[in-house]
Amino acid sequence: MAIMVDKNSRIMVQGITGRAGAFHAKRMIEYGTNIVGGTSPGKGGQTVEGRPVFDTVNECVRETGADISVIFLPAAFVKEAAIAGIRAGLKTVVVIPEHIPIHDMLLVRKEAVAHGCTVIGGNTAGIITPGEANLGIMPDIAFKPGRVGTVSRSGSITYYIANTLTDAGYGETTCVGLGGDPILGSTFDEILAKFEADEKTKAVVLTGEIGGVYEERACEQISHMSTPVIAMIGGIFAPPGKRMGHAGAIVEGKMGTAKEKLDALAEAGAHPAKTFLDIPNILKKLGV
Amino acid sequence: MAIMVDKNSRIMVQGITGRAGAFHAKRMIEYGTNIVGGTSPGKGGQTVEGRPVFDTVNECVRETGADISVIFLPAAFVKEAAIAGIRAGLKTVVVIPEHIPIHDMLLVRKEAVAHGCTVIGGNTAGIITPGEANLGIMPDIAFKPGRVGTVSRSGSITYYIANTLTDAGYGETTCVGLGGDPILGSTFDEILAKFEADEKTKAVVLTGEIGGVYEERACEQISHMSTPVIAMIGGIFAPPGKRMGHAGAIVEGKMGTAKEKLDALAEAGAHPAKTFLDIPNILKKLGV
Amino acid sequence: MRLYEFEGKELFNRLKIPIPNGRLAESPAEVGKIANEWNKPLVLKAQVLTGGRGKAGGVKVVNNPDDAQAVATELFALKIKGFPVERLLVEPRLSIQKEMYVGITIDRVNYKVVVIASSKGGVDIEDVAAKTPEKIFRKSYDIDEEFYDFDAIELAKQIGLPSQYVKEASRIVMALFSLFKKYDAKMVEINPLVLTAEDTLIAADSRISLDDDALFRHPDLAEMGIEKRHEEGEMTPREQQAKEWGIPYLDLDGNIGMFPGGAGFGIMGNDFIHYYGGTPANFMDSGGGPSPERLARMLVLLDENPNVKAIFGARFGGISRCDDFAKGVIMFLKEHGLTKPMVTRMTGNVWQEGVRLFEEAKKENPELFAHFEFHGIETPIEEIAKRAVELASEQEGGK
Amino acid sequence: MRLYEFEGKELFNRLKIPIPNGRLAESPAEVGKIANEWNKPLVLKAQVLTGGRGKAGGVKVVNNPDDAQAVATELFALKIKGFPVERLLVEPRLSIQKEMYVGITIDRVNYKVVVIASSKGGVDIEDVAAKTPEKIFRKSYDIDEEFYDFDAIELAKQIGLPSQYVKEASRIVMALFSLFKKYDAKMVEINPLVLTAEDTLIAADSRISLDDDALFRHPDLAEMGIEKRHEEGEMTPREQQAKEWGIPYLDLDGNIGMFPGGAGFGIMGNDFIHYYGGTPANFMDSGGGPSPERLARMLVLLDENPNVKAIFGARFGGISRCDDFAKGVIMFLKEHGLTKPMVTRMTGNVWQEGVRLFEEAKKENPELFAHFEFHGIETPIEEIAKRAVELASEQEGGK
Repeated sequence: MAIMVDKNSRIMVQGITGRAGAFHAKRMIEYGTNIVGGTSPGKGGQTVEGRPVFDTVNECVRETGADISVIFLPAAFVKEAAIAGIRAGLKTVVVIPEHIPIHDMLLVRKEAVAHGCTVIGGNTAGIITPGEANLGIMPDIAFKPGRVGTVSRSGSITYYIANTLTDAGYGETTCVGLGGDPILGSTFDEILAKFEADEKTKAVVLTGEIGGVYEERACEQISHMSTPVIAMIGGIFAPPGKRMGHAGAIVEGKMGTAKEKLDALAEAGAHPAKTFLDIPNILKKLGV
Repeated sequence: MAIMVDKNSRIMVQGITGRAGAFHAKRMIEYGTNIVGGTSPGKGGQTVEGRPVFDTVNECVRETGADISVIFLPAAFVKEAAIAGIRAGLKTVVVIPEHIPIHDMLLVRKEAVAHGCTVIGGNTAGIITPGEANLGIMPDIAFKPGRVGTVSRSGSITYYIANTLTDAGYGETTCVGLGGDPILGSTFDEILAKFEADEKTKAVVLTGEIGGVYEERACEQISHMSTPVIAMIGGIFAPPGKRMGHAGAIVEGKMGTAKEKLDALAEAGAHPAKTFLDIPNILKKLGV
Repeated sequence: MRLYEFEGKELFNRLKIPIPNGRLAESPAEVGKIANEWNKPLVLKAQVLTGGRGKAGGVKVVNNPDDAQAVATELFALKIKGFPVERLLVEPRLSIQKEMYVGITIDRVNYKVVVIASSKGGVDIEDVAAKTPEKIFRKSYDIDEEFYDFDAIELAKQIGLPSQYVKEASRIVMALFSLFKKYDAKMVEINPLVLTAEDTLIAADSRISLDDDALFRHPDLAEMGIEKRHEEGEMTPREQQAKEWGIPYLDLDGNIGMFPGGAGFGIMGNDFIHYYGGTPANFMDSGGGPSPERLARMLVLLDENPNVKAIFGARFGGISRCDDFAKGVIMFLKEHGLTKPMVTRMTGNVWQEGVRLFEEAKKENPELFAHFEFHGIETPIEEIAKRAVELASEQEGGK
Repeated sequence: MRLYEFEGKELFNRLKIPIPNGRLAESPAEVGKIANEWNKPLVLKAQVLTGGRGKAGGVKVVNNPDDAQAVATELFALKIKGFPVERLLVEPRLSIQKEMYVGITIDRVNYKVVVIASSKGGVDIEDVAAKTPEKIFRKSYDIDEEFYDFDAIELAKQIGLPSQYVKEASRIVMALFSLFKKYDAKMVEINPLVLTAEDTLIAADSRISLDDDALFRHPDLAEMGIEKRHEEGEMTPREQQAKEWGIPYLDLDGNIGMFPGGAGFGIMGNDFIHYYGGTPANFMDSGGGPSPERLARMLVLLDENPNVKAIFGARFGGISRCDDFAKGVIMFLKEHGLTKPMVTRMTGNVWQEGVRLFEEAKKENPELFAHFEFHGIETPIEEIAKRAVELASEQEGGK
């Protein structure tokens, strides 16, 4: 089992004819991901990697039965693309591009909630269920099927953690990149709830970051989970008030310093880790 | 009994400090209408005819328990005023001014439906329940308490019909002016349903007009009413395609010529009248 | 109110909807000049505020530029549904690959904005809807709902546009939607939307109807010369005069001057006059609570209209007061004088006071009341209508 | 990104929010000239992109215009949180009857737009919220929800404005809401909103923070000279250079040059360096899939930074490929040359190919690799961080 995506998922790519879209469609297919088609307005009727291209998400869903989409489009087009996916009835929409305007994401989130769709990102590396499906831009080398789930703001952190889990023999059920943008389609608590419901996930590693606001939202969820959660927070030593690449990583007033986040997560019952190498040790202690 | 308004209604006036608002507040009070206050942003704390003036509808509702509002404001301000009333939880909002922009009324209607509020107008003479309450600009001279309800697009038609009913000894339960604007807050069928539910109303006189679209909507309602409906339509001889004062009175394609309206209403079970003097004759035949 | 084709295209251009590179001409000579300058096949299109222009011969293709002035002369001589042709829009002739239809209008019954498209354009869309409904696609929106490009693309696909054109088509449909919202339209149409032989999309015609009641928030339209006007056709001089006085007024074909109280009654009064065998000369709306000055002006419009043989007045004092009504009529009688027979009834708000004022004025100046019969609540309105018809036919007979 | 007070006020002015009639001055002499011209009490306000200006002495009232130039000289000499004062906003002093607060911001946790008002303005609004929460009023809206005047009036009443001012106050709050939406703001504040002794309302200060990621749709801001910048403070010359190259880059206080793969790892790498006793000299983001040219430029920024004693590189090939990474580093080694010791690890997408390219290049030009240690997946990232700290302290020790 896994969360959000598995080998039976029917995945489409929005922007499949673009440079990044075509490149990663190929990579995803090579991994064994069930890519069924894609969209590129004006290019309906073409194919990419043998998969049909449609002008609209609606057509793609109708013709291929797609239930998940991965968006590879410039930030300015994400609002419309995501809402197209949401309204077409997709279960999940994964927004790879970064720097999505904040007001746009507020609207995307509202649409997603109204239509019961899960939006991941923007600025996410994607979602991977090792051995089954790889949505987005994650390098498969780090991942092996296993029993720990991960959820992180950052793609590179996800790779490092998966790498650590793989090396230590735990492997992963599913790894979810929430995304690095300031406003995200989904929040830690929502992904944690999915892991809690997944029998195969024996523990979850959550990696937060200075400046975010969703780590605090996770505490309530963690406090009543039976699946143990290991928490890491980046930016403990980051200077306050400066933009750190992830637009979200700005300390907003007193909310969300890395230290406070980690303390709050620990208080809610999460097990704090400082470096990647701490993680296998904690898992061992937990008997996972 | 009556529909929509009676002596226990608590009525406020939006725009009560304006020339028309103050004049008609006085007239309504003289009729015995239970006017409890009004609004005029920037003039909170004043009084008009001894009634308190507030800056917002919310304040007026909170302080006076108002449940119906009558709007006397320039057309440009009606959208905001009506939505203020709707969101403040009023049961009914009566829009007296004419020439409300169509796009504004589409939004007002949407808000009204969402909040379960009945909006009447724009360009309505109002609603009167003779002997109990007179909302709007109708001249009380035409009306007497009685047993026939009326609903009409036009104020002057309402007066003539009520006059006829009064003279013939029938009197009126409630007379509703739907309004002459092209998009109206309420439609014939909705008012007919209220009359149908009112025990004291023994018959209803409906007067439609060339160019409207709500007469057709009434047919379905009339076809399963037990209360008899007498129908009149103005504009049988009107030239098509010219603006006839009421902005709504434009024949739109094949829909809504006066003759077709009257035929459709008759087919649904309404009793057609040509002139006012026909009405008492029909009522007599119906045994009302 | 309807816009001329060239006005609509000017708005299209503002919203970046592609239009032919046309020019407006007010005389055959001007058309000839343009034809010589361009030296290519042209379309000459009569600019009138009515439908059915094509069937009436108001659109001519001129393949040889030398013929342009002669064809233009014919067009300027044309009357389309009675409206004279005062301007021609001169455009290069398009090479047409496909003609489609896109329109946005209001569904008043369901309180929605409706976007309509058809794979068949350049013809009466109601005909298409009636005969081949499968060629019509529509989708409804709430007034505050956003219209997204994916919906526009879907529409473009439905009307049979190949994929390579859907992005441009969706851009055009979205711009049309913006125009609809931005200018408080009741209807906007591109009919036909043309796919040219050169693979470009272009709005070959425009039809726009705006909400006059929202004009106040679009001062840029007044700057373009777009002001309150009829839904169809130009105004007569008398209508123009009434408009300047702020009185909704419409010339009709009959001989009874309608001096009404209330627009609703104006419409019903029109019917009553017909029931008793007469025909009204006008429609007029007093507006709520007209001042004595306004009432006097309303009467001036009727009394000075040579078609009017008798005047039918009816006032139900609702928002207005019958004493004010009487004052207005008396002002007219004193300052202008009544030359036509007139019969009038008052009821409603202080009608007795109105009757008293008339009686008082009549006592002072009986000569002013020579042609004027006034009634109170005692006479039914139907009797007044019947009397007006009598008075008019007496006048006609007396000629 | 934050706007200067005078930029914010320019936007206020565009949206018809009343502001004092101020002028911007770039020297004490200019201030002196304005003071002589106006000859009335003034406020001189340092223009810096940071908070706490008032406490730092960056705002001075000058009651006697003769003192203006001297006071301005002091202000221009000031550093506020390290930022120099390069411009003063000169405004007439207001006579204050009441100071209030109005702000609009985003509640990221609940995905809402929040309008906040307080009867206490001109002070730190977080302090007010903490100490006297009853003085704060707020209401949340969906991003696509309309903000109505009745809500604005209600807010004006709540913060204690008498009725005669609520219409003007609501106009201002609605304009602020429009500004927030129109310019993709993260935060807009009027603090204080002043009711003057002359009974007018005026925005005495502005604080606006915009969403840099939405700047692309506001070309009018670029015309005003408002371009992508830090949330707080001005850029260093090196940051300016990086910006021109399109590389997100931030100077920090330490001595280890951070050459990261991925922004998230940039933040975590910063922590790792600290854990092992070092301090980073910078933060940098490579962006997804950087080209060899971009990677070479990133290294130029580090190698030419005199504070950098050693460079810590880490690349996890996700969206990017490790062979491209190696190519970029080799391009830099060949064209620029590495003068600082550097340790780097590659893993992820085709990391073996990256290692092979390095080995090949080293065989050809061993001298280029004199200061460069490279690792593959076999060495944990923590070891690399530790090694970078060692290399930096060797350099510092070697001085």
